[in-house]
Amino acid sequence: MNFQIKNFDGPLDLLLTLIHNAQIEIKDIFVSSITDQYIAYIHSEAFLDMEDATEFLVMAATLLEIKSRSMLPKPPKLEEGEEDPEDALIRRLEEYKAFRETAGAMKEFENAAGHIFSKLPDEFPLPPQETELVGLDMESLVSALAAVLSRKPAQDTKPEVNHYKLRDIHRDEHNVQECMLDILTTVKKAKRMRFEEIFSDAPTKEEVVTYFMALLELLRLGEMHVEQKEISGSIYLISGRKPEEEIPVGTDENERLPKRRRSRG
Amino acid sequence: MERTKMNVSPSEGEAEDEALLEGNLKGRIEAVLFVVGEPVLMSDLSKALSVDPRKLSKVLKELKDEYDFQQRGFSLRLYGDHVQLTTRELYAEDVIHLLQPVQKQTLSQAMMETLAVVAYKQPVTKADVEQVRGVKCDYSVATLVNKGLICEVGRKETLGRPILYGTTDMFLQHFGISSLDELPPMPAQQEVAQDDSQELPGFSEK
Amino acid sequence: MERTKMNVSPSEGEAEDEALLEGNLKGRIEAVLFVVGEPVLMSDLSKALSVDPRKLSKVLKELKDEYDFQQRGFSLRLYGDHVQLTTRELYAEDVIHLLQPVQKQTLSQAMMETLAVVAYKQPVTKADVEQVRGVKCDYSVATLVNKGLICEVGRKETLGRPILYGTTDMFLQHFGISSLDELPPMPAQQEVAQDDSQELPGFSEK
Repeated sequence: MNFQIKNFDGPLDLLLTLIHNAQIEIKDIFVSSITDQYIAYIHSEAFLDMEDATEFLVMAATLLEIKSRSMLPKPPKLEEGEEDPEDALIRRLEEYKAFRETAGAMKEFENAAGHIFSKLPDEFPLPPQETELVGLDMESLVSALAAVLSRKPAQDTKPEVNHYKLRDIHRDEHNVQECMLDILTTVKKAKRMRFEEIFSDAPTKEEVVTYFMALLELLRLGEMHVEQKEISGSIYLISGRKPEEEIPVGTDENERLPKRRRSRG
Repeated sequence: MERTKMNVSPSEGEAEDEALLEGNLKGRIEAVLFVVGEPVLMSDLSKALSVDPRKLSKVLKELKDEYDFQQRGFSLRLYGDHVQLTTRELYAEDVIHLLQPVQKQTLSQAMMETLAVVAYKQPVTKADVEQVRGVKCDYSVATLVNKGLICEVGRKETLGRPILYGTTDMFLQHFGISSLDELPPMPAQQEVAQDDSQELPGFSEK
Repeated sequence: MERTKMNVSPSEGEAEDEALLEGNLKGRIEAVLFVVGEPVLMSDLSKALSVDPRKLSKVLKELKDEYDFQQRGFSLRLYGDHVQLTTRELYAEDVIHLLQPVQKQTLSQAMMETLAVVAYKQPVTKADVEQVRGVKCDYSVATLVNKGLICEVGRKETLGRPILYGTTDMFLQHFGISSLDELPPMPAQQEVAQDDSQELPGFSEK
């Protein structure tokens, strides 16, 4: 029989195999020809890569050391706590053998488990992600308010003015989007309303301009139409398209749709 | 118990196995349909299990009724010549809960501040909140509306008729109070604005 | 604790649903495990079903015994903290016969030895494994980590703080066992204890 070192998972594996083939006990390794066989195999091998070789060579050195010790009439004294190299090797072989056998037993479990089948996860349509608010408590609410209020004086450029009075003075913050929504909701609710009613009682120039632009946009989108019975008469805003107004077919309408979506988004 | 297979030696006698497998026809059907997942042609199943088609059909019906009667998590669907093992619809909610657990969220400091201002000064406009907080609040107001903690309660009859916001019942629920009266008192505004040494609101009373 | 959400608004209908779902806990478990297919963390399942973990564990055990006793096609496998619905080994032949399902990859001798050392001596460092096996184990350790059969469980408080490895629930799944206790016993080896006072895991603790 000729072994390839490549086939052995390290020197312990090789030694155990030699022991097994010689049908001897591990503890009898040094009264047998196992070490000679081991070294012979190492020699016979045109060596593999260095890393693998090292492990086998270290073991060979150990074996030779043990052998040379046994040939001396008086073995050199061991340091305190140092294990006899022969005992150490036997112990390692015993331990490795135990694990190798266990690995074999685990293989049986693995094979048995191979007869257990599972199924692939189902495709399952999921609704939109739900979120739940947690950690709301009065203390954090109150301390948040305290934080706001305590920060305020530092930011107030005119501390002599009570800033709570400032809230009635609005910045110019109309924008066409919001105005459109405002008009649309109001007109939809009222079905029909006078043009002037979309403005507040004392509109600023900015408000008028913005609301007018919003109105034009709504008319363009066909969200409402206007009605004027006579020249200089009252202009009414009416929700929806003009009944007789035919929806233009083709390019015109196609062009409108995306715009409408964009304007809402 | 797990290791039943170890007790069954397959070489023991095929006739015996055969009888055993016959007896366990339901189990065999379950195992096969479970792994397949998809609808299986009844004739294929009958061949694979070496069972007479009529017998198979009868057993499938029994199995289906058994699942239905016991409201098992499984359900046997018969589609013409096909049969499929699926889940019972009744339990879809549970599946959703596992695959898509409800996300827990907390409010950021910015959100909490906006919420506090709305809670104590309601009804307020976004501009009011911005005035108090000193920063733009579009995002936090929109988010709080989305989460149902605040909502539109009317329009302010001023320029542009801005939306007035107030807190919702869900707000009360989340903070564990039954009405807004139970909010801890807020210190007088002027004092806070001018006097930094003012105590934190709500801590003087409780 | 998990049920806070339910405590908030227990409308009558919901309470009724709740009772119904409680009663059908087995069905609910079946449905969820069926859809997911893969091992599910017990704690996730308990959250998804809003069921107390101890109760869940008890019902899972009942369900498992029920399947085993009736030799259903299903089998409930507990792998540590995971639970999975699978087929029964008894019917493996039918499944293989009809489907030729992809067989799980098996491990090489080297991998198996490394895994055995990790399993029985965990937590261990790579050096510990190499000490036992007498060869470099970089590759097999890396592969086992990759396969999810072992994982880092900590660092050894020695020079270089080397990684300590232990087995995972997927390890249990790979071997079809529900806990380390079910591993075959190690052959007796008195000498081992000499430099290694560590007890073998799974035999003393659980």
